[in-house]
Amino acid sequence: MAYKAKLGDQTYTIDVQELGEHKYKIMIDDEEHLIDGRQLTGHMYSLLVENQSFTVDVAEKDDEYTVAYEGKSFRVHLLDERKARRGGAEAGLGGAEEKDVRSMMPGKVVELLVNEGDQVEKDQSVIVIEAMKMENEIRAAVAGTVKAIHVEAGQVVESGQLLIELEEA
Amino acid sequence: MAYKAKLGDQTYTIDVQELGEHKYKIMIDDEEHLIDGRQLTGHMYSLLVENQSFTVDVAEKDDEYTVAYEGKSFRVHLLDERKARRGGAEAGLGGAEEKDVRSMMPGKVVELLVNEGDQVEKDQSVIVIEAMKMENEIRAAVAGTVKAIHVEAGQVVESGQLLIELEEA
Amino acid sequence: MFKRVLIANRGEIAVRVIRACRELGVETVAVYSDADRSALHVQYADYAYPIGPAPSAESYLVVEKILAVAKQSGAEAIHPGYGFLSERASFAQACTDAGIVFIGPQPEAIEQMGDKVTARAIMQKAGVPVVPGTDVLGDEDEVIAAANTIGFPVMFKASAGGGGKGMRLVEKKEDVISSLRSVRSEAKSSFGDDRMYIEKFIEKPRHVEVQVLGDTYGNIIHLYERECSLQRRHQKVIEESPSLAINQDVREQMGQIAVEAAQAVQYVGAGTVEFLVDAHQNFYFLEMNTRIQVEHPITELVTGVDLVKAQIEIAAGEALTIKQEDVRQRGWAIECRIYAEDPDRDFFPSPGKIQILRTPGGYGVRDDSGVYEGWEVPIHYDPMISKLCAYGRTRDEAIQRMLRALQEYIVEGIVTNIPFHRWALTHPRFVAGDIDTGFIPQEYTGLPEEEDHLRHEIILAAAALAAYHKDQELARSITGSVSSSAGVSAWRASGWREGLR
Amino acid sequence: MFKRVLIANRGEIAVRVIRACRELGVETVAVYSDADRSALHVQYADYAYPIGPAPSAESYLVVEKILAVAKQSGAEAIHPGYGFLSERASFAQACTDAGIVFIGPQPEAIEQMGDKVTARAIMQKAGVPVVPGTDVLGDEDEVIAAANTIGFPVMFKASAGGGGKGMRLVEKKEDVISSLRSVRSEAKSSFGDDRMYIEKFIEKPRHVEVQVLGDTYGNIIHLYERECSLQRRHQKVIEESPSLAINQDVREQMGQIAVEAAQAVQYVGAGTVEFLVDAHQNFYFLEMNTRIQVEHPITELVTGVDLVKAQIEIAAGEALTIKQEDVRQRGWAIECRIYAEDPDRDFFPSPGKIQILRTPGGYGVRDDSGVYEGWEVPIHYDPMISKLCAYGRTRDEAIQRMLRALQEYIVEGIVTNIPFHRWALTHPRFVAGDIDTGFIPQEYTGLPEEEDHLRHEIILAAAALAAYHKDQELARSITGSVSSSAGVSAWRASGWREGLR
Repeated sequence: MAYKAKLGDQTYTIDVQELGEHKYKIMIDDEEHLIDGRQLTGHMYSLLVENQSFTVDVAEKDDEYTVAYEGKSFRVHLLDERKARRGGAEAGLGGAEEKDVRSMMPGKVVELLVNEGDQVEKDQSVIVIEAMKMENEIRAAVAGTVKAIHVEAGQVVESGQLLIELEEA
Repeated sequence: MAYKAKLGDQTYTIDVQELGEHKYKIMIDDEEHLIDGRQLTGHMYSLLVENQSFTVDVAEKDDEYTVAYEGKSFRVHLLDERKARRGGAEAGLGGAEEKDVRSMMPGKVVELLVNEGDQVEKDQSVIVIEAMKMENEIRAAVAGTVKAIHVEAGQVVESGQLLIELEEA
Repeated sequence: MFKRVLIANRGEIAVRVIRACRELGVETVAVYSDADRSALHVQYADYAYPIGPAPSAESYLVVEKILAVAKQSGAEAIHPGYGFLSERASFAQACTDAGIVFIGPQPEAIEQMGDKVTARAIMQKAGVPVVPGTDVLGDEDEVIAAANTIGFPVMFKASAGGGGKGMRLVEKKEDVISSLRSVRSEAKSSFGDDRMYIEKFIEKPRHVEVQVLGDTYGNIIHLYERECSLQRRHQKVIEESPSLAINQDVREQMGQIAVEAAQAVQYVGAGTVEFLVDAHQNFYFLEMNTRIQVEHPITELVTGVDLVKAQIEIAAGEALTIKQEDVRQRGWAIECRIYAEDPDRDFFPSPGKIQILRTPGGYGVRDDSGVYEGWEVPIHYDPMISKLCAYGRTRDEAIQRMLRALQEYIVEGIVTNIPFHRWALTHPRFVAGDIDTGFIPQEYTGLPEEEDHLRHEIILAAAALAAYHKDQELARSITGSVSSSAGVSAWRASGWREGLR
Repeated sequence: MFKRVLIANRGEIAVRVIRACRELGVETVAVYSDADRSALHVQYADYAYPIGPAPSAESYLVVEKILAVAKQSGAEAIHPGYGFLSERASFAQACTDAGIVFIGPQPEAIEQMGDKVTARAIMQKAGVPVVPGTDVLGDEDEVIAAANTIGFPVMFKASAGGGGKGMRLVEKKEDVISSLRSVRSEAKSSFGDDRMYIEKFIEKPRHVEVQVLGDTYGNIIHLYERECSLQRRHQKVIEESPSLAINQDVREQMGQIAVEAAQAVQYVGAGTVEFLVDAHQNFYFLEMNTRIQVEHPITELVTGVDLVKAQIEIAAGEALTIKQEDVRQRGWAIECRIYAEDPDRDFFPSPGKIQILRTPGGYGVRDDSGVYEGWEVPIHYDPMISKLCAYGRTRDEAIQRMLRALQEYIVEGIVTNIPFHRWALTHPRFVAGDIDTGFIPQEYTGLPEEEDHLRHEIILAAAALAAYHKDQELARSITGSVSSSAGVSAWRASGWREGLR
């Protein structure tokens, strides 16, 4: 899954990929971290990052994540890409384009549900991506015309990758 | 609500009545206790009984209640009356008659759904009792004939009171 | 010894007293306001009685209610803790009149020490040093003469002054006349009263107090000092014992004088004589607190004497079991008051539900808490949720141990001042012992912004991981399919689809 | 001082060592088995490395893995804790060979003290008293002579004996011949070896041990004694310091002899010399433990010395900062080992998830825990989850404080031996100090059945209340209507029905 995060006045792009049980690859902008993360109890997490041990508490309330570490609290505003595009502006994240269809997570294109030139309605499913043993239909954020399709069935896509360009009606 | 409880090798009849916010009247056999009971967190309860303060932990697993008090654990097998009648025997509680319809809680008879002499199916609703602002249809535990009705609409009934006698088919 | 004692208080001090009672085999009676029904002190007490609405004016401060519960519950004595009714002579009297033992000094002592002017007079009479000063002064010559006797620098103070107004620091003789004029005029304009007097100016004052214990047989001992110079708005935040402000001679002398101060009012019970200490180790009587202090634990750790038990034993008519010569300081103790307040937002109080509570442990760590996991810290009372103490062989060990303990202390759901304590305990001036009552206002400008890159990465990663788990659970919870605002829709098990292929 | 230390252990002792390191400003490296990834010591350490499957034989006991992690993590020293590799001379040697400091004595000392026969010989040579005994004896006359020299009562022991077999208590001269025959024949039949020897019989033996510290400069001091007579199957359960078994003279003498014992092997680090003490305060060397003891905290509380820090400082080449004359006992300390085992079911271990954990606090209470709320106590290791210590001015105060702390200690989800401790601490013999290693087997016959009527009512009421709440939630959760196996069906808001009326 890809997220847009805001900590302090800085914005980051984060991608979380599950490598195995409790093992994650977390990209923060272009920095890669291999993390062994365990939920201890309630909101508490134990993170091992390159063998360094961190115990943190994460409380969530409508996309506002409060991370407590060593007695200090940090507020992180976090949205997944799509949401960031949708409500980004108000959410103070902004930046992301509105209309393009991007992958929310690393995965494989199972099926394209539209062709170039097609008219699509808002929220119409346009493509199916398989990830973590599940299939996920991604919908159009806006009504419009399919301007360009950048992937094909069977192709592996990265999180946040541009899949389909739409021309808003 | 009325329950049958087993602690050690003794069996008790318990009736819980909510008097107001956090205030309960709990009858244990014929002994009445007025209790101010608060759930602290998870399974922990603070009980004030005649101003005496008790902090206990209650963990439940399919009718088996483990009550921890001052470091000691006590196992209480608890079933509400109906269940006691149904599974009583195996549950090691037993004693209660199988077929009669009794009130599970103190309340008011709203409506009788059968007349004497009627044939009833197992699990057929036979009477509606109102308690704690809710209405509760009590079903027949067995199929049979309505032998006698001991209450009438509008009548106030006690927990465990005999309402309808059935003659098993 | 009493059979049953009522604790007319709440929070950590109520718990502290309950613990002392339990160890003495005394039954405890708690009182609670509507906001405190589920409070820790109610859980720990043997008996608990409601005394009304959350506001303390309608519950913890209502003498009649407290006494009524005492009678109803059969309590023979009442421990007032600190704050609330603890220093009200009238309450102590009311208890006595009701035939209930007040665990504290006799009403007269509370009365006398409660009035600062009277207290100052009594102390002077007893030969206890007070901040040198004059009565109201007349013309310039009189003022100059007085200033010379006291010795510069001095403070010119308007009799009617207050809130920092009508005060002026006068460094040398030459400034007297000009300062006098301006003080008088300022006083006149501000308070319509130009009377003034002079007080010695204490430079870089340190707050050092001495613990005393007196029994009903006239035995009074002291248990040495505590330094409480770290204050915010006259609120103590960090205390330690012993104090670096005084040497051994002054320490013994101060202790002796504290005993004399207590003797001057035939003091019974636990009390504290507060002094101001200047850079030259001169000390001056400030006031006497006629109750147990918040910071009493550090004295217990250093002397090995349980002060709250001593209070109860004294009230029960027992003679002191410790002699002055048996009282020895061993090691060093520090107390950090853990408040539910945000050091990043000007210590704004932060009540709320404690979601996670993990208290520190191990050697030399003492936590006196009034809360528990799941407890909703009410808005109605003091924000102090706990007192964390660290004990060590040396001051340095105590500091390091406290930092270690603060690191282990996890309180989630509310904001606490734990990071502030870490700032203070690592501040070069604190480490060097170079502190005075001006330390926090002078030095604290908010928490340091750790521009630690890794820290940021960890925080972001943790948030992302939590979000990821949330999304996963959501996906799984809605069997086979989920539609979240994330625009993700119609999840289906691949297996199912594969079956179709 | 070291920059980074690896702790080759788990649970509370790993946490204990991490705390000491933190206070010394030393970074910590934890190792964990698959069962311990989320353990407290992993959370508290700065770094953590996996070392394999849950069984300790495949993780915590694998020297190669530990050393590999030490190298990989850049740790300069390894603290072995107790148990696991702590008393393996080969491990200490392997560390040295790998250029890593082993925090403990030199391999030779571990070796010598590890072999009981060698140790006994060394001690005898050093003039340390050992349980009087003979070598293998020949005919009746020789046996009688030996018995007379040792003095009755004596134990006849088969050289090849073991497991209580081939042992016979001989009270008086008259019984020698018959006993000798039966012992020999029993030995012959049981072990095919009828050789036997005589040892003095120690009546009502008490286990008293002395803590010693030695630095690399040949300074060795003792920190007085601990009494560990309360044992179950040779497992210590409750320890205290000082010991009531010995008077001040014997105490000083025992300390001095412990120092001589340590000197005999040029001991470096923290060690414990264990003695058996008889009713007449005669004491005999039992063995020396060449590591930190589980029960070290009570010595820390009474002497004020942090023993684990001392271990690390000594290993780092620092000289002892405390001189023998500075070591003083103050007050009394008791330790209760909190085990996850059921005292009602013959102490059957009870692993599982800790649902609720509330640790006691306040003055004089020290909790050294290895667990946290939510932690699943694994089945693979020692059932000890925490060590609870109470400190007081007197033994009685320490006992009362411990009882108070045990009452506050809440561990839900697993069964603990807390009720057993309450039984022991209130037992008249314990309170009177009349204890020996036979106390628990002699006195404990299961937990007392409190036939407290009110208690039963409370337990029943609590269960019923919980059931009631469960039913209510169920009713509310299924909006407007619920059908539970309780035969209750179709709940509907009266309001709705009333609307129809």
